[in-house]
Amino acid sequence: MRSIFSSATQEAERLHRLDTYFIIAALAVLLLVAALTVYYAIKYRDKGDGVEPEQTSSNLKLEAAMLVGPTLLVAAFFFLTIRTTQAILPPAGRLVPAVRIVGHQWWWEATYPGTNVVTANEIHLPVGQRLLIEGTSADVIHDWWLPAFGEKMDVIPGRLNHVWATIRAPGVYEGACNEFCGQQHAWMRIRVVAHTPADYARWLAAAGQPAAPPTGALAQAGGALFAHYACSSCHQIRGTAAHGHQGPDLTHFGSRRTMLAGLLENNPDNLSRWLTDPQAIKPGAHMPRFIFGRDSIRALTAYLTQLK
Amino acid sequence: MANTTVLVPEPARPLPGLSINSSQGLLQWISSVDHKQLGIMYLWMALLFMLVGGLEILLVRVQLAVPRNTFLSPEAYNQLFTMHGTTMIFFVAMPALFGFGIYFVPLMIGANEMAFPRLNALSLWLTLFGGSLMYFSFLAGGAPDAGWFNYAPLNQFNYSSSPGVDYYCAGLLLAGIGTITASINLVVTILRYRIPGMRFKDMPVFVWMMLLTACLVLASFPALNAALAMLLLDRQLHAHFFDVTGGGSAVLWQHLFWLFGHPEVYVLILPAFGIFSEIFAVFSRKPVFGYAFIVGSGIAIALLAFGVWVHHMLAVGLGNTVNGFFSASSMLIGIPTGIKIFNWLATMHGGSLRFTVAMRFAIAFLVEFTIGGLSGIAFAIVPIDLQLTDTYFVVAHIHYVFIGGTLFGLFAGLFYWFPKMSGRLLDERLSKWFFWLFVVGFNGTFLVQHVLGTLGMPRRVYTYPDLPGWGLLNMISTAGGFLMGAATLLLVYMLVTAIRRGPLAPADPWDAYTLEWATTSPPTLQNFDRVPPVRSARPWRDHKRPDDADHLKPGKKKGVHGK
Amino acid sequence: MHSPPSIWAQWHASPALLLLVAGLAAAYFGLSGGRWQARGGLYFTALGLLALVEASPLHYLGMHALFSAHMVVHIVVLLLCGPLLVLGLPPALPSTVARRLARFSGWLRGHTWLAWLAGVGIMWGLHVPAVFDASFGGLDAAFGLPALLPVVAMLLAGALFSWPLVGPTAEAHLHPLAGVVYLFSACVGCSLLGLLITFAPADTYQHYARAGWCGTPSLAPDFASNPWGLSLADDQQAAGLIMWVPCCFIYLGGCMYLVAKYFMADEGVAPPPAPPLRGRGAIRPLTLASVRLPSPAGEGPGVGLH
Amino acid sequence: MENRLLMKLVVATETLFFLALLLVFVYFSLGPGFRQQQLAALDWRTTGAFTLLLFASSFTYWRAEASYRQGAPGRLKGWLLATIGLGAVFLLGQAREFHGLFTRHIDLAANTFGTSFFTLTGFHGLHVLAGLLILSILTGLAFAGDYDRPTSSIFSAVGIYWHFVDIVWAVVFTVVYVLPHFMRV
Repeated sequence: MRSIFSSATQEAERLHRLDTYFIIAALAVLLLVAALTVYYAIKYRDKGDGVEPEQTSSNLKLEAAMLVGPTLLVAAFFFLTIRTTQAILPPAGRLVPAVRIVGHQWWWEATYPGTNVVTANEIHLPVGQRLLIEGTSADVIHDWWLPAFGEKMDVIPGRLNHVWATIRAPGVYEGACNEFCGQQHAWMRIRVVAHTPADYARWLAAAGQPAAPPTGALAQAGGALFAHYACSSCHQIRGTAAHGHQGPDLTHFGSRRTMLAGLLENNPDNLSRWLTDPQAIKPGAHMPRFIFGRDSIRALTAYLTQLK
Repeated sequence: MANTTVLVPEPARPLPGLSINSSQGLLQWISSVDHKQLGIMYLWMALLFMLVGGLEILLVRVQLAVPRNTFLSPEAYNQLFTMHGTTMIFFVAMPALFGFGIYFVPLMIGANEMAFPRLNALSLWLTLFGGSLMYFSFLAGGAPDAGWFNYAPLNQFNYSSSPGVDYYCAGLLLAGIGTITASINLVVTILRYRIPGMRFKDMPVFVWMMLLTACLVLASFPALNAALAMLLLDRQLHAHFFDVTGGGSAVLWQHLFWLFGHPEVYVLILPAFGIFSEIFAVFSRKPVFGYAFIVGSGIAIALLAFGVWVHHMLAVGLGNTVNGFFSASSMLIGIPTGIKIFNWLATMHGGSLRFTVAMRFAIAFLVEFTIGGLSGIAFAIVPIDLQLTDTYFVVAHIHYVFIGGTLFGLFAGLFYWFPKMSGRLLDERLSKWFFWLFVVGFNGTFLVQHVLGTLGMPRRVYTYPDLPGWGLLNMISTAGGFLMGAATLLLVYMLVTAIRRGPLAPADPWDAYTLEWATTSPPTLQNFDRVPPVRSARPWRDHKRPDDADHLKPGKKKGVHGK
Repeated sequence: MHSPPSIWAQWHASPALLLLVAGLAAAYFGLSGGRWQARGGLYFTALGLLALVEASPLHYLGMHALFSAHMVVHIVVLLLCGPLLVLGLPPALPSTVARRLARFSGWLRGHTWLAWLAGVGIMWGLHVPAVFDASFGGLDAAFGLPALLPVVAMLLAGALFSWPLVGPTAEAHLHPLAGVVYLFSACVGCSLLGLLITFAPADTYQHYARAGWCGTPSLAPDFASNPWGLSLADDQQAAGLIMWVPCCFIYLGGCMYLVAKYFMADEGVAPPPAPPLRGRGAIRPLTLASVRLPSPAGEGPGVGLH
Repeated sequence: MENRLLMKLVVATETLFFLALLLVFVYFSLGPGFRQQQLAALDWRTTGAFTLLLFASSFTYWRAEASYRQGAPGRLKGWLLATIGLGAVFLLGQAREFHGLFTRHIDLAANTFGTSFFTLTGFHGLHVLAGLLILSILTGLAFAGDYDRPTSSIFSAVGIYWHFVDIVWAVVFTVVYVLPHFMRV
């Protein structure tokens, strides 16, 4: 099970230490209270002798201890809070981020400053570097969080937030939108694919390429349909005339493992079901239901699947 | 009565409603301005809304029982969880706490009525009408679906175009005004209507906590009302307060909402603290330990409540400077809370504990609330908050606070005061069943949610992918929820049968300490004829044990608690 | 070029400040009849604090570079020094002085809002951007007298503000619980100002915007490095937050002091004046049975959970 | 005494309500272009004149209260009517100002200035209106002879409210109409 304790970044590792201190302290306090409660409940139960116990009502020394104990504990954690925050979330200054995230209802857009790469939901990052991840939103407030990466960030329209991540090992990390953002809040999941720097450079170069022209009659027909229908007014496929910005960039759609922000596996079946009736698959999604014929859907599916 | 007694002033003119013959049945209740009847109506209203809100969340739990469930549509799910949160906070917890307050504050301070009986009735009906208006939205095109916190810009017309959010605003505005008037009424009553001789430091802790709660309401609800008014203007007249594209600010809503919302947490918990303080004392057969510290920490909590709201917004990105300061103030609030917990433990220490159901809830509260309090500290630690906020860990935390604290307090108060209010006794055996069912169900539901949070399950999702462990933990949680539901039904059954044919209750069944037990069960329309003189915080005990009265203790002059 | 001097060497006591401290010390012994009296420690702690924050590098930093440091100075002078001076006043005063003070206390008790306004108003007044920037105008003028004006104003305001709570005439004190409300409302007043400063644009206070680390320092803070790496915006935010949060802790501390005082007060057996009886009602004895809601047959008397 | 305490509590909670609105106004006023719109849209002289009328109504109310205490029902009615008149003229002035702005297409939906300006001043206007209603009821009762003897605390309680409405306006007027002339930005 991947949890906040399976740290994948140095920042999360640092946080993990703080988590551990906190859990120990909290359990100690809980144990103290619970033990005293149970012990008193047993020891001081009514003996049925009708004798009223001694009517003690205060003890200043004891009260002072009650005041000082928690204060010391709190002070210690305040110190740890400040130290850890400074370590894991220093201000970004004017640094150019490694990746810029834009939350949409209900998918993630990622752009890579300095390149023309645009992708959605599956975000590729290199390991071993301290990455600045910047976030904002195109509509309502979303929240970017991968449990294994440590801290989260709200992405808010009109504001720019940031987090840092120094990923330690290649792999696939999952996360999700954590701020309630409407109907499909549940299906706004994040997949981060971490590569070695060399792999990452290769991926970046490939992702910067325009879409490969379709091969085969069916896919070519799909490409024509895509351009002809309203698809192109919302979606971008670099290298073609489709330059919409409402929906996810589909230039390399076929290379993604999942579709619809983690809702379904990306395969031709799911894709054609989605194109047939989007509102049945992901109710509320901003993709309208177009009345395509069966053939058109086959053609569009073939075209999009080819966009590796 | 043996001692000199104090005469209780009586209203010169009979109040409207009271002269109505009871053969008029319901009309007598509707027209009533008697604080006891109004208090009971608040409680019935809370129970009704609790059944509704509980049903809503059971539907939600069914939907979440298994991964990728399709029992509810996302639309329905969002409406249900929004209504659940709003209902439970504004129309269950607050009316119930105010119901106890309005019923027992006058009794505990030896008064015959609230300061403004008609205003008292108006408060109740405003609250009830607000709640009904919000529920009317189900018929008017869709309930609110943006969460009880209703964040901008999701609450804007572009993103939530059903009229639900408008009904949310209107309903909460009405209920909010009702709460404000009730609070004003309570403050005036407590400040001016105490029986002559009762000083502030002789007031029962519950009265203190209601006073603080009322002050908190007066200081925090204006922020909510302003925010709701602005939101209505945004939605109805196209203003731009929270509309980012029109120059407004999404974060502004959060500031206003949490400026209200955090004090609201203490509005919900302080009266419960008051109830527990009474119960720990009476069923330990001791005065509450550290009266001054319990009251003082209550005042500290009430004041600090206004300086910590930004900890709900640590992930918003206000900067490390802002977050650091609010981390400090939020952690501070743990100190007075800790003082209270340890003082209750010290009350039990050396006592003679009677395990009535009220006391059982109080003891269970000590542990459950500590869990909720400690997980709350986690959210004051900025980096941990940045991990856990908006996950199921928060859901677990708030329910340990609101159920383990507030609701247990309400149940404890109900079992403690039921004989006084109804003149009947509840079935002891069934009550214990209820206690165990509810406590087990509660922990079953929410303990596992801590784990779900650390596994990364976001809150407010209508479904989730089939990740390892998620399905099982959610299923446990749902089962626990149904256990709580069953317990609640048992409670309703117990209440109804006890009111119909429960054994008659004596005036003072628990050998208690405060003035509400100095009158009949149930109290007569005019609460008191005469009450014993108040010379300490336990006047009724002083009266019953004149030789061992608190004010006679060596070294303890009147009102001096502790040396 | 010379190497930048350390901040920690920037101790500057203006003659006016020394005069003020000396004058206040003399005033104490004048009032106390030359004797050291109870709580004198508080009075001189206040003087020490005043001298410390006004002459130390903190003050220098506040004047030349950091708004947040300046804010700390303000808060110490207003909320600590002022009240401590009042608390530390000698308890045994010459009878004429005592009478005058008692008369003043009595008058102020009737105009508590004036004291409140002094405490809150000075905060708001000094932080109106125009006033704030002007307060740096005569920094180098003779004897540092103009620079001391705001300090004296804050001391006076702080003393006046705390007078109804801890002034020398105990009979004229606010009820401790009313005092809590007094402090809380003042806290709201200061918090709002702190909130505004926190979220105001970074160039609201021209003095720091001009003299900041980025621009040409007009007032020659020639230590070249910013010790904490604070940006102008962060500095202003910190200043606002200091007024918002720690400042509230001081008010809260005051509240807790009052509450403790209230609970620990040993009032003897005589209760204080009873709260007034209800206006609507007349007191007369009644029997329990005289007023009772008619109840349905078979039910117990009174208002039950029907 | 309860009435006065009740009204003080109402005023306390209303103060916080207006503070919230005022803070939002000030927050938006820090935004770009706000001050220019403010200076262009608002005429402090005309509104200032109406402001004086509102302040005058506080004076007339104070006289009404004094007349009541002295047991002079005739003068009480006169001063009450004067108060209502002054308050009503103030409201008419506000209506005139709003109308003028509407004709220039400055309304709630125009921009953040319109949004926060109309909300702040509008809520104040509503409070004046509520005050006028209360005063009308009192005047009606006074004419019906209910207040011939000075035994009620009602006038002093309502007075707290009416003066509060005035003080709020003093603050609003300063922040909205006067301060922008003294700000640099």
